[in-house]
Amino acid sequence: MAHSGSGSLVVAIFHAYSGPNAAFGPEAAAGCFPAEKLINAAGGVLGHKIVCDPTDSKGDPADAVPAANRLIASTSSLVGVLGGGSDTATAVVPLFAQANIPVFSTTGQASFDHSTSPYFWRILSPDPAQGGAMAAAAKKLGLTRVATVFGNDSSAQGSAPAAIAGVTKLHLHLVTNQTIAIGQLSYRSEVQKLASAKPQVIISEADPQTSATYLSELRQLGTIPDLITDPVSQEPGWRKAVIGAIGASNLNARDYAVVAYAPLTTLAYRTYTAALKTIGKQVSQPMQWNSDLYSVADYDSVVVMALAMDMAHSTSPKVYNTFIPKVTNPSAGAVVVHTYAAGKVALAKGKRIQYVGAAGAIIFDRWHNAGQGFAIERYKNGNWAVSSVLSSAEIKAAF
Amino acid sequence: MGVLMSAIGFGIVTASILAVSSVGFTLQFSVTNVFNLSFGSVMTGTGFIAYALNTSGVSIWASMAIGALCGGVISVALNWLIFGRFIRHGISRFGMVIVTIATGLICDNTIQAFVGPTFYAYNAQPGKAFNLAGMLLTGQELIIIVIAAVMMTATHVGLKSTRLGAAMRGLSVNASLARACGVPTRRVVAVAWFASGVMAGIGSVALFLDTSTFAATTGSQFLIMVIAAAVLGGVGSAEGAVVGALVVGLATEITAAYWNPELKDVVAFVVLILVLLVRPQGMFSQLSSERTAVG
Amino acid sequence: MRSTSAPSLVLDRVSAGYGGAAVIEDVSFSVRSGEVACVVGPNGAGKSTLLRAITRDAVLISGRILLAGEDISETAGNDLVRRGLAWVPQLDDVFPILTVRENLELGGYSLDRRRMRARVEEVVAIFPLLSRLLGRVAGQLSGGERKLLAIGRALMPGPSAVLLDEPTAGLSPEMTQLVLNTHVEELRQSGVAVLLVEQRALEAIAVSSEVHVMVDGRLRVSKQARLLTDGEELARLFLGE
Amino acid sequence: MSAATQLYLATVSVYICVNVIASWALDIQFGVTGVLNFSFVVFQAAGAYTAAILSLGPSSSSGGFQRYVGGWRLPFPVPIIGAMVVGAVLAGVVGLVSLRRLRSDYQAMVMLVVSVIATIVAESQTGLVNGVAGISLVANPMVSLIHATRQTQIWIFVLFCVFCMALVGVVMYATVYSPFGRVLRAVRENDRAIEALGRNANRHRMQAFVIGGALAGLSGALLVEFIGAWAPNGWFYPETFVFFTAVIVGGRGSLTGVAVGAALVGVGVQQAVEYLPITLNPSVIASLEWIITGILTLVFLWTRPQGLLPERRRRFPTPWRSDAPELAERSAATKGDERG
Repeated sequence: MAHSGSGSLVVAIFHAYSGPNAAFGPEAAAGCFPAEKLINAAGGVLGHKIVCDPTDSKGDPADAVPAANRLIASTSSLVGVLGGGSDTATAVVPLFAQANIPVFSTTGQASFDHSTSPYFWRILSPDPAQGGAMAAAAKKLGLTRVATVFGNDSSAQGSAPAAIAGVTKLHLHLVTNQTIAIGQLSYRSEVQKLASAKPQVIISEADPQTSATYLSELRQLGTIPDLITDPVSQEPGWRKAVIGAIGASNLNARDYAVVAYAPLTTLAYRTYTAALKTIGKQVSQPMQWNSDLYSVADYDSVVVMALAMDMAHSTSPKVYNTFIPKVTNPSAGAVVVHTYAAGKVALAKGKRIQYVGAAGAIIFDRWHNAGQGFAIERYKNGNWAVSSVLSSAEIKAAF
Repeated sequence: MGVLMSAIGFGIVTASILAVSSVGFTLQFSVTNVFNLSFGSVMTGTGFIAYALNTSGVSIWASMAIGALCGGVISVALNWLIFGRFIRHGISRFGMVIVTIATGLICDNTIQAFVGPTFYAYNAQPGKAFNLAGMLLTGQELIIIVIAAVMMTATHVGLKSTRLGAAMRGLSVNASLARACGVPTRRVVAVAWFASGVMAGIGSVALFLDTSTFAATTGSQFLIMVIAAAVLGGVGSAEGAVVGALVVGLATEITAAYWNPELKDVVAFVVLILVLLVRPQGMFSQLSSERTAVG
Repeated sequence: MRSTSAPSLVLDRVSAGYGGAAVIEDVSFSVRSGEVACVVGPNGAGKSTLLRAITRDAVLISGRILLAGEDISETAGNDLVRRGLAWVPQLDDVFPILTVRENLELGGYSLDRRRMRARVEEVVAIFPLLSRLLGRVAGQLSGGERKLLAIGRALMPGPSAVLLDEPTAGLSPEMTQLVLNTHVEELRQSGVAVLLVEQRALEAIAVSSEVHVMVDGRLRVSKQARLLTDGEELARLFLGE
Repeated sequence: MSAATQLYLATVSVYICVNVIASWALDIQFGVTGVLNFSFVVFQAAGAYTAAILSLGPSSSSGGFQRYVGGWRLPFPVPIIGAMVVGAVLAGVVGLVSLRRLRSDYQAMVMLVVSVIATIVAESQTGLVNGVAGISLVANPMVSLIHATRQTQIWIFVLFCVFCMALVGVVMYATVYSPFGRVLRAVRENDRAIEALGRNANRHRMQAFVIGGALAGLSGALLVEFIGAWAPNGWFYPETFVFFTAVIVGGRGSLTGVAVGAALVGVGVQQAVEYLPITLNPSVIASLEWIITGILTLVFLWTRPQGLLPERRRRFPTPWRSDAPELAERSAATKGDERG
């Protein structure tokens, strides 16, 4: 684990690689390694190379805490962390913060909505916003008989209350509301109940195995109604499992993924995917993550760290941390850049910059939360495509 | 009534899958007296062998059959490599439980290291759903029920009317006397392990079809249900295992339909504990409580 | 009752024990076909170890065991049946969950299927009492019936010698008489060599032709049974005087 | 020494203390008394949850993002004592159900089932201990009493853990090598003989079980106050097996042996594999940890079942003949089959 070789700067990927959330690790790695590649190709940060270093949090606080402490102790050149998913963030974010290491987390937990930790940064919207957006999507699609089916895991339970509340606020008809135990061997009775409630649409989030089992049993009872899902359904593992259960055509015909809106056609995004193609050595089948917003956000996180270091003229985490919003938030006269290389050049010329990344503009509030708008995406011709964008008025109505 | 009938239908499907696995578990246990907590790993292993066959174009039922035979071989190999040796090494039954659980952990995690922490699904269509007296069952589920019924009948006939079956039953109650009768105990023990592996294989493919996705830990996750059904019926009794499977299958589905689906497994386990409080040997067991293991 | 046939079971200077320590030492005797020999002695004399030495359940340290003229000292426990040795353990002598017929059939496991069926009829002919028990489950038999089944089961493969380990243990006095006087006699008449190890010395001697008194792991006296009917002499031998 | 290195050393120290206490707790149940407790980790979890909800404020106060019962913000040492009490009571309840007349493998099965039930209940009853997400932001009531730098507070907590371990060690020593401890061993070796002496073997099993439950609760409390979070993923039933391996590797019934085993297996293996270079698939490392644990168990049971530092055997005055049937049985199982 001695990556602290001459002059390299370590960005830790601190996520689960094993256990139920084992997809978190590869997902974040698919963001980190392209950034590493592009930054180093542009000459590195202040003469240093960036190195991504995966550590398994096992998705469990009791395992994550010693792993985090070991990581901090054994990696003197640790400059930033991608990590602390919803499974471990509350336990490990304080540890990194205490060591003055900036943490870019993908947790959706509401407990970080008003985080006062100076080292905590969150690019993606928190879970409740996600839940509300899913309800808003049902309204927008004109689907009035709504069922909600959420797993009892922490990630799904983050967005479930807001989704259910949103359905009521929007005067939609909530025909049934199910919390299902994840990883069960069958859900036939739950499915039977759902089918007899005859929903037009199911708003749902659950892990791959649970969703696959549930939907396959639902299909056995007849046709599957429309589905409103969240970015989890864009994870390759989820799609693989559910397609195995109900077939690709069924899934693609029904699934409306409500995801943080990032127009994945920008220069920043194209730069990211071009680099993603080349990291097959570090991440298996990297292109499976090409439209995964968590990966995209993690890519942006590393670029932001590097730009902040350039702007601060320092690789010291404590120093560059305060420069993070200065390279992302809009300011008068700032040059909008979409890649690390462009940002580095602009900064070298003494200009102010605003990095608009692959996930879109990143505007941190005073609690270091950014958050995006939301769009409804559908899977067509081998890719996710935006079918409509939810306006902020539409989302607000759900709260 | 509709809800009850469909819950019963689902219960029968769960029970069929459970029954095949539970009888496999109990048969091997009754003959060898090894409480085999690595049974779930054999299930997972055969499930993945069937997956490899299935994804290379073999039909799911043929994959099930070939996978089941491989399961038998794996099961015999585990006994030959590990369990039998430990028994002849003089380990206590108590220690044997730990040996099997350690073996299960090693196998599961070796599988996991190869397949990774992701999910897999067979390439098979569940077929159209049939409505039988209010029970909605797919073609696939009906085939599973038929396979289970055939397996149970074959096991019953095999145990009751063949010499080998009599030898197994004899070995299960008195190993040293069976040896004194000239029963080739090691061969019979190997047959028991083989049969148990075959049933683990059939049970696992049926299970993985039913859950539609599976991972490296699905077999071991299901194992607790399998053992619950076996212990409920009385370990060592094949009929007991079938009844135990029915009780567990119906209890879970009826709980899910009428009460709280999240607690359906809990209800099955509480039934198990209550039965053991009243009858410590389980519902149908005829086995004496203290026997030594046979390898 | 003196028989002229050749010795069927021969023990030649046998020492045996468990895990290295000898429990019985230097035991020699023989049993002829159609003859009952009994081993008696006080508790802890090593009678059971003697049987276990023959059946491979105790470790044979030195000496030889011959059956019908062949050395079986190296034969594995499973193969003894095929070599013509059968035994009836003291406890757990039947398969309680099997029927009487199934017990008998399992006893003849080493025979081929047709021979096994025929042999059941032959054994029932030797022990007529078994005929009306065939359909019963062994676990539900009375103590005497159960022992009869155990003996019948041992006779199934057609052995040349049968070992009986305290067949009257736990039986009532009437049952003891029935087993020893009737069933053991029926067994002897079938022409096998019978080695009987008994706690109830006087009753055993009454049905035996040879008596071997064992004390502290050694044979103290071997005599023809008719020469040892005196209770006092026996008591003296038991006490080791 | 840098602050980070200090923190790492402190973490390892706390985990060693916690694992040693927990392994001793299992040892008194499994090693000394011979109960195959496959629900062990549940008692540790119960202690952790108890300490958490006793030291946290009401669940509504933190913005309602986590829901749990309790939340009384009780001062040190109440949460820790509460954890021990709950561990003991829970062990009593589980013991009442499973220590009855069941044969040892059924007992193991019931314990396994209890472990699974506990996980399902904790995960599905989200109002109880916040479901799958678990409880987080647990403050440490002991160190918050002391006004010092965070660094100093951590070392004070390490000292407190060492103190607890030493205290438990003294209590264990006094128990295990007392006449009571000898009775427990006798229960393990031959419960029928104990019953024949007019003692109730089950009552002794129960006592050992409850003591073990209390100590497991203590280990959980120390752990949660250090980590600050606790979730069902951390006490899934296979976790119990790590403690079993620690006891087997160290030496059943041997206090120093078990302590060494706990440090080696519970902390050493995990720390060691994490220093391995990560390959394409880091989940292999997690698998490797379990594989090593399983292999260690098999290797020790085969070559050195008495463990690294074996229990000092105190022979019971038994007549030599009582050994014979057991040996005979063993040789029957060993020899008879050679050519079958």
